[in-house]
Amino acid sequence: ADKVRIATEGAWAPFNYIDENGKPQGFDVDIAWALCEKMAADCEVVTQDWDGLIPGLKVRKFDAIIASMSITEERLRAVDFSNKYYSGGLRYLAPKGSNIDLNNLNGKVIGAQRATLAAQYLEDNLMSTAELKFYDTQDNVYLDLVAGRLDVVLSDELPTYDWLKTSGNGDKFEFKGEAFKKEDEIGIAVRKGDKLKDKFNKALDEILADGTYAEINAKYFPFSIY
Amino acid sequence: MMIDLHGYGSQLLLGAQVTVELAMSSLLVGLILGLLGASAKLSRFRLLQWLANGYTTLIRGIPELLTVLIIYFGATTVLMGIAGWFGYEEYIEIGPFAAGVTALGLTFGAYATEVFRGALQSIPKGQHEAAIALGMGSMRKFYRIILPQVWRIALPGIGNLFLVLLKDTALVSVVGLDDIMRKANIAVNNTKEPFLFYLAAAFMYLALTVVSMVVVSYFEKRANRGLHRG
Amino acid sequence: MSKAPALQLMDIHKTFGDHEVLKGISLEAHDGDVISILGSSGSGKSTFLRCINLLENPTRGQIHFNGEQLKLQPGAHDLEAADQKQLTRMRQRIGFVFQSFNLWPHMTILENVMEGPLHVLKRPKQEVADYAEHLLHKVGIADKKHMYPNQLSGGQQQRVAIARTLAMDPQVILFDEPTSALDPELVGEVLGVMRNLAEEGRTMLIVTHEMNFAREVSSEVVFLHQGLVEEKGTPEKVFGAPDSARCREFLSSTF
Amino acid sequence: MSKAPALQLMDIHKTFGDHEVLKGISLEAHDGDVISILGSSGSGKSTFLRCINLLENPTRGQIHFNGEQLKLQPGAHDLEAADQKQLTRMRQRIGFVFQSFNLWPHMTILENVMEGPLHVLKRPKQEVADYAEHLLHKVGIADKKHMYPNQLSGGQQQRVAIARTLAMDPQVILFDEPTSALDPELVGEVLGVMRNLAEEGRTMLIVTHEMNFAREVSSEVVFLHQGLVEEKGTPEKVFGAPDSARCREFLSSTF
Amino acid sequence: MDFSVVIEYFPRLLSGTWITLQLVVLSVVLGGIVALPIALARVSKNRWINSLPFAYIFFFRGTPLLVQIFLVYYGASQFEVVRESMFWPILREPYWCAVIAFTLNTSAYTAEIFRGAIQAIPRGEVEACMVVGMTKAQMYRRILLPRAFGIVLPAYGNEIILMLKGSALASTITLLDLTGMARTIIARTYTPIEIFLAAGAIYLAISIVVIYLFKLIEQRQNRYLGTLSIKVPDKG
Ligand SMILES: Nc1ncnc2c1ncn2[C@@H]1O[C@H](COP(=O)(O)OP(=O)(O)OP(=O)(O)O)[C@@H](O)[C@H]1O
Ligand SMILES: Nc1ncnc2c1ncn2[C@@H]1O[C@H](COP(=O)(O)OP(=O)(O)OP(=O)(O)O)[C@@H](O)[C@H]1O
Ligand SMILES: [Mg+2]
Ligand SMILES: [Mg+2]
Repeated sequence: ADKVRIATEGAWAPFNYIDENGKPQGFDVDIAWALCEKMAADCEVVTQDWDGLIPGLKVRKFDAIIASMSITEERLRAVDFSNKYYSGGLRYLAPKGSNIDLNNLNGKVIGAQRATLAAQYLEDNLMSTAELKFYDTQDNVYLDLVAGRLDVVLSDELPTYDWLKTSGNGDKFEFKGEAFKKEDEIGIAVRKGDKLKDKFNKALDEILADGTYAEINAKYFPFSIY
Repeated sequence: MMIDLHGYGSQLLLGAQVTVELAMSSLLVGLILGLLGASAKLSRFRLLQWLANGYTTLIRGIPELLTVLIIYFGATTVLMGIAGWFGYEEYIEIGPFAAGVTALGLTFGAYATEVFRGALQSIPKGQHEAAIALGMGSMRKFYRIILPQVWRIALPGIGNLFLVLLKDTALVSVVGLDDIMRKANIAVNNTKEPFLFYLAAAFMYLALTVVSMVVVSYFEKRANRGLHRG
Repeated sequence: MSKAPALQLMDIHKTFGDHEVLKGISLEAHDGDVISILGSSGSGKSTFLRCINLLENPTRGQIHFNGEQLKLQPGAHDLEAADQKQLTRMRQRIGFVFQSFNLWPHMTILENVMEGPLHVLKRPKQEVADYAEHLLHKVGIADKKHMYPNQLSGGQQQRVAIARTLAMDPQVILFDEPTSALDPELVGEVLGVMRNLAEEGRTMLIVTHEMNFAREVSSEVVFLHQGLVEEKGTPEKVFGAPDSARCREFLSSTF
Repeated sequence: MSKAPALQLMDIHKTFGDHEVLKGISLEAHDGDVISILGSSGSGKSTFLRCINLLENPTRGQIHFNGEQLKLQPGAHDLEAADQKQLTRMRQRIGFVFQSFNLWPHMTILENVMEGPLHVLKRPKQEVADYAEHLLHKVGIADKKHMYPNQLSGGQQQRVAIARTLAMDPQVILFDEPTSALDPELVGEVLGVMRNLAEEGRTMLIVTHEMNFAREVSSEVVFLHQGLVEEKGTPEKVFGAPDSARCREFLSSTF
Repeated sequence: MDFSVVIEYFPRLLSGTWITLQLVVLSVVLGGIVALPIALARVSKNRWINSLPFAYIFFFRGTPLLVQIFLVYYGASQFEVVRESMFWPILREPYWCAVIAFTLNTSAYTAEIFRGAIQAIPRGEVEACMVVGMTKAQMYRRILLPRAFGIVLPAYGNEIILMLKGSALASTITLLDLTGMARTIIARTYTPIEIFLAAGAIYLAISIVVIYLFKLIEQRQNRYLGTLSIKVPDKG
């Protein structure tokens, strides 16, 4: 079988995280293994810091990224993407009861993970008015929110949903406003022109059709995220 | 009393093993580079002197973190570019470990170059001449007479550099090598107890430092046998 | 034709920068000769001795060892060895004892003495060890053999250095002021050892300031002055009735 | 009652580890006395001198300065000053000239000399500067006042050190072999300065190996041997007809 | 490789450089101030006084700066008491956290350098102070410290360069220093090699300026003073 190295980040629960045995786990990882099975490929899942993912792919440190990466125009200039394997949206998060007017974030300290869709959105829209802080991992964003260094966090809705549910902070923080950028589609990144893309698409169709996908989805979310 | 590490204790120990492996491998690479660098600086050939000076200035002027990042992201591209000229198109793996060893070895080598150069220069000329007068060739003279003495003089300096190296290994966690530091990060992200795990990491580095100091002083004692009257 | 001289130096010149230290010195040593080289400080004695086995490259001149000419070629400033192998071979047969001993501090006394025959001449270990012990006995420091050089007095160190040279079984031994780094009390020890070597019939060239010693052991005495041989002859002649006024002056000032 | 001696040392003992260097030395110096302390190397001369102003803590004994007893209390190994203020005050009145000068290299000559009176005694700046110039004249190096110690020869440095000591107007000056770190040619300069001080009637204790100097300037000579005063008296007596055989031996070997 | 991105983003790299310079200057100055009392306590012969600075120096020299910066930034803020204390307005800022971590770190190294310098002063010069009747305080103020500052220069120059390089770790706690800025740019442009090389060149240039400045000062200093070298272990 072909050898395929798949990179994930490992700090984006519940999509990808590292358990106490040092093994990557999560929705992305489950999907990766399911796809590999369908492709009959010999896979290896490795972890890599977020902002090193695309550079690493380009220099062939691995062949694919399954790390909840949104398909964006900027990224499409550097890599190719498979069809989406789930979709998400961005949503603001803030302490419960805090007085946040999403239409006027002037002077607020807003955190996001470096090199994400959220970071890019903030840079494009709020660069001049709010104070922006970018982190190496999403977990560090949460740490600083809890620590009180951030007024608002912008991040993907789904992992944050999970964080609110599982981290024990659900009573102190809440979403603000509705999710936006709902057209956000998450895909598998491969090198430009790599035929791996078609193989992933085919395998994706298969797991969607045979219920494997639904099974994995149910493990993490009580609603469909496709 | 045992501090509760939430089950991450064994992960941290695994990280320590990686840290030690990384440090030892980098030490080996660095020692070789250091000896080569020092020899180049003291050689009669301008080009070699110039190369060695460039190497030490460059490495010592750039943050170690940056060196690690450049090697990690850059080395593969460069290597594959070179391999491409020879018609080799396969992927060349520079994993975090190899990148770490390369970056830290380069750094160590630059500083070790200076230590070795000082040591080489401090060997009295008479020591060389005594070997030459006995009819030794320059290779034999180097490794029978000069190197053992250089080693003794350079040891304290090299020992210090090793302690520095040990701490620099933490930087490799940034490119995803599972050393102490990255294991601590993972534990922090899953347990939300940064203070506990970073402090635990700090103490593991301290422990490694103490062990290294003991080993270095043992080597120093051995190397200094017979060098004092008594 | 008679046997060629063990060592024949012909017209040796040496210039440092634009300071001409040796201006053409010739000298012959036959087997069994003990030649003392005298001269005031800076007259070029050390330089001459060091030119013999190319510790210093001469600027001009020829060196013959047992009739075989050492091949030299012009280098940047001086003549250089043209055949490194030949030079190495020759150096193994010509011993050199330094003013400052130059023992290797990381080796014991015994290791210092064994290093050459064992690793350069590649003689069998047992044989070398036995011979080294014998030599250390001869110079009177067999009991110190497992000590390190820095644990010995200067006189003892110099005796080890002589043993180290003898261990190579050299045909000729060059001594460059072997006693002048020593305290007066220790000089005697080393001169004693050298006197024995002279009596054994060793071929030796000795740069020294010990006039009594030179008079006693030499078969020939050479007096250097300003880079030239100013006076030369038997000790009786040179010490008794030197031709040169300079030499007379030098001798009178040192006695 | 007559005036108390300027300096009175009583039964001074000093032990390093288990090596008893001083075994009970007593000595009195009255105003105007010039006492030379002789003894072979290692006899404890420096140690004794250093015990006087507590550069070294004595193990036993008493120190009186102008009749006032220096307060000492038992410490871990030795006696320590019980009253730091008293010690400091006493040190300001007792000068010390070291074998190795110990000038402060980051200050000019003038600054070295002015430091004590200006910052310790807190005298007015102009007065101090004038006096310093005067002293530098006296020791013959006024022209070097803006240079740094490392730019001076050893003899010059020692003369600065003496000026620095004089600047404090000490009642007693202790000298520990002030000339033995100097080249023979430079010794004379410094002895000349010291001879002038003796003629001025300064009270001085001098450890020295310069026998002629000691004989000439001393009012009393003390010979130490194995941590005890072996001989003591006028220079005529000690140099002319010493009672002790050891002292005789020592003197004969050094002349 | 495409170096047009370097030109395009050069202004942002420069603004990162400005932050880097601020961090280094602040922590070196503060570190020097903190180091002095630590060094003085460290040379004390009293066990009770010198053991605390010993532990301080040992901890900060024995652990990676990366750990220290994380401990200050993420570690301290874990605790409610810290977040409710008067220090929070400072501790919540990554800028000040970096300054604090760097200051603590460099002060440990600098203290060790000062200690080495004080102990390198020949015993005789100290005795010369004692015999003119200086008190301890006078001795330190007038002779030992001024003397130590002269001796310390070369080692101190090294320490500043090491701090400059160490400051790259500020990028791990959201600061947009030179390295942080480079990483942020790369997150957009995916041109790691070009941007990192540009950042490396800027660091190198700063190092060279610092080295040159110290050479100059040293030459002036040592024109009159004999050079004394001190033995201080290198840093990490
Ligand atoms: N490597 C060198 N470079 C330049 N000049 C040198 C060198 N070696 C020796 N000289 C000069 O050559 C001259 C002769 O030196 P040499 O050491 O041969 O004298 P010497 O007769 O051995 O004197 P001494 O009795 O003091 O040992 C001296 O003027 C010395 O300064
Ligand atoms: N700090 C010390 N620790 C241990 N032993 C010491 C110390 N200082 C001096 N000694 C020992 O005390 C003895 C006397 O030393 P001291 O310096 O007083 O002799 P000295 O008479 O001044 O000799 P010299 O003429 O050589 O200066 C010597 O045996 C010396 O080794
Ligand atoms: Mg000579
Ligand atoms: Mg003495």
